[in-house]
Amino acid sequence: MKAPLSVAVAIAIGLVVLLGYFMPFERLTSLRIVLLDWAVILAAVALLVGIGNLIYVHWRKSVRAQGESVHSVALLVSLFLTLGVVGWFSPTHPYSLWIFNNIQVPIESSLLAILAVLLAYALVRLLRRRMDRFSLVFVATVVIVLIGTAPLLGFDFPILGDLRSWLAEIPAVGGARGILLGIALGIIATGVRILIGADRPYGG
Amino acid sequence: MADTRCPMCGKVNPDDREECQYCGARLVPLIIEAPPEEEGERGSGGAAAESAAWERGSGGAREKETGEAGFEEGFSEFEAEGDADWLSELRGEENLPQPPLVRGEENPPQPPLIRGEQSAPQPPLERGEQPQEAGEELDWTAGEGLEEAETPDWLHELQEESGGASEDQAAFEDEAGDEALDWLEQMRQRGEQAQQEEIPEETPDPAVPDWLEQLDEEEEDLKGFGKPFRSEEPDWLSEAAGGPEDLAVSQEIPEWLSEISGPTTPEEAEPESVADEQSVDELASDEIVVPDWLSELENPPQPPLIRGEQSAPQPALEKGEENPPQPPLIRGEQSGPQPPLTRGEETRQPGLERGEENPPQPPLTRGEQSAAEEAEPEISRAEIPSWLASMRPVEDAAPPIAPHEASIPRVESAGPLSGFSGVLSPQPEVGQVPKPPTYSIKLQVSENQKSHADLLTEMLAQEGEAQAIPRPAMISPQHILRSAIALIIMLAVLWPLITGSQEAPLPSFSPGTAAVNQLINGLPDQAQVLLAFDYEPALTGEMEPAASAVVDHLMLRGAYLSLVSTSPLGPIVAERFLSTTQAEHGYASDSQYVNLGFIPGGPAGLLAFAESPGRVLPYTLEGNPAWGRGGQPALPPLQGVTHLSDFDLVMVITDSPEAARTWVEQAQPFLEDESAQTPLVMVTSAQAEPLVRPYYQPTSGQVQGLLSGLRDGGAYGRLTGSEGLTRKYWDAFGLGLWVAAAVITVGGLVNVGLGVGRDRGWGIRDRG
Amino acid sequence: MNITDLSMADLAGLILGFFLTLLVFSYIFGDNPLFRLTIHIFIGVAAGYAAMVTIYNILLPRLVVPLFGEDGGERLLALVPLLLGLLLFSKLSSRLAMLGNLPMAFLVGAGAAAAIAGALLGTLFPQTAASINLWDLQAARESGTGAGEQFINGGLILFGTLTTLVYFHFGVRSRPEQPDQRAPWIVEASKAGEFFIAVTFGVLFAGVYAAALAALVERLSFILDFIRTMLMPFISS
Amino acid sequence: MTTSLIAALVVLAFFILIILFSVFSQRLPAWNFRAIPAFDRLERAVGLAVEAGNRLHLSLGSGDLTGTQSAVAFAGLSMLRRVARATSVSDKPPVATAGEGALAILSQDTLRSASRESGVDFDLMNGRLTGATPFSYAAGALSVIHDEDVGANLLVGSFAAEVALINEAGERAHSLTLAGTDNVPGQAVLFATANETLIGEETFAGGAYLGAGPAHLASLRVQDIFRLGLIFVIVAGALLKLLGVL
Repeated sequence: MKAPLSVAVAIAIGLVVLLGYFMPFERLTSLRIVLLDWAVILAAVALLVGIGNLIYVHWRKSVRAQGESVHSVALLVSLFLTLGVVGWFSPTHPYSLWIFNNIQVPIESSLLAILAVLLAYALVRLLRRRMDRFSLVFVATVVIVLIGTAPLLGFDFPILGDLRSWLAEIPAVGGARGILLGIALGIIATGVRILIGADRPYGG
Repeated sequence: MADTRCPMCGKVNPDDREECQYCGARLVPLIIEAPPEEEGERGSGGAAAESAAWERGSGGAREKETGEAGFEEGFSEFEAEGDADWLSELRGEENLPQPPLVRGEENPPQPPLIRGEQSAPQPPLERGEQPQEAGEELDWTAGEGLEEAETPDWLHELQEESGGASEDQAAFEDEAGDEALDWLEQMRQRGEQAQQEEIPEETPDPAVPDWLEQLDEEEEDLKGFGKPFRSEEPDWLSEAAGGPEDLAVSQEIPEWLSEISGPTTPEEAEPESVADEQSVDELASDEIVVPDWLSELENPPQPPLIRGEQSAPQPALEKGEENPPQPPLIRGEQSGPQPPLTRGEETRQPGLERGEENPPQPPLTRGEQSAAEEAEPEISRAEIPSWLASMRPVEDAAPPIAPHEASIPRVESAGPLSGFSGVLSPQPEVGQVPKPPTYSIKLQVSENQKSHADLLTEMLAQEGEAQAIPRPAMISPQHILRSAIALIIMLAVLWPLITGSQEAPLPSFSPGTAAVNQLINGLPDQAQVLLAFDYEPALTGEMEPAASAVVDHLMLRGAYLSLVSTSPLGPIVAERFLSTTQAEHGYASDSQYVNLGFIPGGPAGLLAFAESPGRVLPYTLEGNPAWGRGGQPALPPLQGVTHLSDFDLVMVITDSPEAARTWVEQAQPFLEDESAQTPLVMVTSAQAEPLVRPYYQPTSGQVQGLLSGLRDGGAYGRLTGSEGLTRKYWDAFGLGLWVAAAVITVGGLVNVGLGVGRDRGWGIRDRG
Repeated sequence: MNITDLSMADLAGLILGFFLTLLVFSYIFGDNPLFRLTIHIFIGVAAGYAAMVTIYNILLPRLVVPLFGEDGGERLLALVPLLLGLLLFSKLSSRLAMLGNLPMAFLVGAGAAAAIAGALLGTLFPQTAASINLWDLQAARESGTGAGEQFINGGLILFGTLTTLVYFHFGVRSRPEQPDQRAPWIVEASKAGEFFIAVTFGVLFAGVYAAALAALVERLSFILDFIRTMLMPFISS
Repeated sequence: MTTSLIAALVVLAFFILIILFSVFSQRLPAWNFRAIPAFDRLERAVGLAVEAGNRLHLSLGSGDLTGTQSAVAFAGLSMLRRVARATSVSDKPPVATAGEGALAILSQDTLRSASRESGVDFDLMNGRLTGATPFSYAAGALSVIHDEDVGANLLVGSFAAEVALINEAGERAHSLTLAGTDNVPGQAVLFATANETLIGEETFAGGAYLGAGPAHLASLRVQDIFRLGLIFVIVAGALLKLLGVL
């Protein structure tokens, strides 16, 4: 087993935190809280490291004289500008909010907005790509719920509204619950695999 | 096989004839049995596996499981040394000039026999095939290789095929048995050793496209796989054209193969369309076909070259059946140079031996006579040595040496052995070798090698650079369809916005909406409300109209707001929300509302916050101590708050069911206090509703009020008379939804109409 | 909104937002350099903002403040994450990366445990309980929903949940000489489960679509407003 | 109290069963698992990428490592490990993208150890953080797909609607997209946009289906056992509730 130390650490920390959840001992609980606190800090540091990696990647791309190097330069510039402004003033300072409101929000919500087209396009092609009852039920449901959500200008169709909410409140809830329970089982199994050292994503 | 079709005039001859009785073209290429034999080897090995695989393919569900198992252990095998070896070997070889040649010549024959015949009518098949071959390439996927077979139409095609295949195979293996000669034995053994090396070498498909593109109507069908091939194929062809016959070969094989296979397997019902298509192909490439076909007849090694490479048995055995029984021995001899082809690096030694014994062979029958004669002048032209040599650069010099040693026995002139002939010379042979004959292999070889080397380097170099998105995409049907959909939907949305129409009635309030309204109305003055902004900036378009009416109501009631979030940008979203949608209230930071920033650590973090808010988020986003510190009082919105249950209301505004669930599961339990119960209400995006609603069900009751999406936002606005944003968007939203639904329905139906029986790249599948 | 009563910054913001929106929309009609430029700017801004919020919101209060705070115990406690955090930075170099394995192991261990606990306490138990409570006709009566209605709806939801669960069953019967196959009852149940999954996906997809369409409406009305604002002076004059 | 006790027992049972099944995997009667088309596709995609010399792109989503979403990312990482080993001979190693710092680091570690095993140098460029927020991450992954000659995309992680952008990019770059996530709306979007979708729990089965070792197979068995148990509990509980016993 490579890197026995890291494996030991992973397992030990995991087990302590897990026990901290289930064992009603004050000590364990507070220990769990401290450990999770550290984990949160580490995750935050990891984000910075990740951004370091982002910078590194785009630095290398931008020095490489190619078409997309311009993009990488733009990325680096905007990144450092934002770091500077938001860092110098606070995240909620008007200048920071100006960047947020006039660059980030427009782009991000536009990205979501084009999904309104791309998703419709995907559904149109879905039936050709995958013609089976699953897809048929899927598309039919989508259409019903869509038209049941809002009135067509002057004309309102209450029946559609009721059908929509029935779909959303009965069968959808049933299915979603089944999916969530299954996922929960998957999550537990995956976590356990890590805590017995079978999976070692941390370079082990 | 009752009779043979002339590949020249296409007329049918009795199969005992060697020449076409109509056009006199030679019907029976002087085939060396070796390749078929060696095919036979594989027929019993790899090919058997393949046909088995086909049956699996046709077996529907069954082979899935077996394949599964096969895959399971296959994968572990893959890790085992041996396999890692061949893969790395495969890689290693790519540094030598062979692979391009090998691959290139290998593949053209291989596709046609499976696909040229069957798949011509419907493209899906060959697309289906490609992954399979790639699959075989790594042997851990071999088990799964033919999963493709799921598409029904190609399924039963395959059943026919595999039926035919297996019996052909049997027939063929007998034949192979007859001519088990000692040197063949060796080859067979080598063949067996070579198996593993061969499989990877056969699969690469740089050349697939040139036939594939004949068959393919729309290249976008190729999907991802198309790309690499399309990009590699042209330059491989052009490069390989160093020897024109290379090009010829790779083009002409599909013709004569299908030529022969067409008639020779009468039991399989060939669709007319296929026949036509083939004949068309013929006509098209006639002038190419004829010369090559001839030259192929004239110089023995070439057919082997082609057949030697074939990975699947049929063509080989169809050929085999055609061949009139000719003394295999000589043919075997002449085929000497051939087997190395398939043999990867083992080429060396066998090549040498045969090289030595080959030429001296006295021609025995007329057949070989002619072959020998023809071969002489041929060689210089057809560059057989060139490919041969290019296969094994090392022994370029060998062939020249051998003949001289054999034909001019040295007579010892001095010493005790004087007068004796054929005595081994003390000095190295090399010294005495006369200058190689005019058709110096060496020269051609080096050229050819060079061309192939260049080819390889080019190909490798190309793999390095990223490939541009294919231009055609810009004008592809998808592109048109996408743009059309975009225009329709955008116009539908723009129209009401431009006309400022407000016809659509705002939705009547739902129980959830009413509940929220009552709760807010019931709040004490200057209530302390915890407001969680848990949505991405992208969702502002939906969440702001959905939540503005509610938050507006809260502010009208003069509530103190404490803003938190569980996503990093949540606090900023919150600031934006207050400064844009609620600007008129002019809430002041820290006095009327406090932005506590975001709670990191997912569920655990939220749990900690629920347990002790002040410990987890001690400061405001600006870094001021929010809960008071050292005598300094807490900020107004938080005065007297120590537990979550001290808030008068907790409202979660979120787009993510995850976040909503986390709040319900982690925080809700802390809202119940012996004194009172703090209500938890949610404003969710439409996408989260189905997953959040269960918590609002009477039987659950963990969430006391629920608003979801623009719809309920509008309903709430209608209740409080602050319709604002929702009213502005409502008509456009409604019309957009209806038009989108219409587009989806119509487009879907049309696509179904067009798409029936056609596999759009990623395949029809039943998840049952 | 009138162009005259806009501050310079607002105006610049509007113009910027307008063009960025158009550039993103251009992706619908095909990938293009300007779109790429836009999203790269976006990535940069988002990363910068996230980094800063993280620093302001986590690192400062939880790491830096305790380190320089007066409480000795806190200082000591803060040293551990500080050390681990510094080790984490070794991941930026290919040679020293090994050093960072320890903090990553810590993170993974804690994360795995948190995931297990979250799945159990956050999903498995509550959802199971909710499914069981579906037939709590007592509560239904109290809350005004008819018992019969509750029985039927609850039964439907229950059926959906169970069949969906069955659908995910992985095991198949394997007998020698015979193709593996799922037990007949599993096959039947998973067909029903399939239906429920499809409906669920349909509803959720429609929800996502509604969200996207709302964003589209908001963007387009933004564009319209912008154009109107810009044209206002010319119209009025 | 009782809840946490039951929870502890359930977890304990999970541990014990998984350990038992993975230790005695040899002696136990062979269990086969139903075919999941997406994994068949994946195997071929891997083979083809090695063959055609274009890259595999594995994306781990933007799940928070300290939250529940970490698990699906871990599942993605074990698939990444398999894929990386399978393609170690390819001229182009797979590229992994993530939307969360820790995940990006983990993807690097995974690729690093995979390339160490196959004696290839690891390049930091192959494990990237493409964006710090979900949408910016998706935008970054989108340009990776467009620019880096990606032949197949394997998306296993926590995604919401933004994943549609990644799939659209895959579609336009004519590359295969296989995806699975723990986020249910994300799954709905994936079903409509990806070439192959892993539904719900299937996403966590990747390791087992790619032969990542006995522990993964064992966990599938245990999941099946617990699933049946869960069904029993729900049915029994609901009936008891109906009878007013509970």
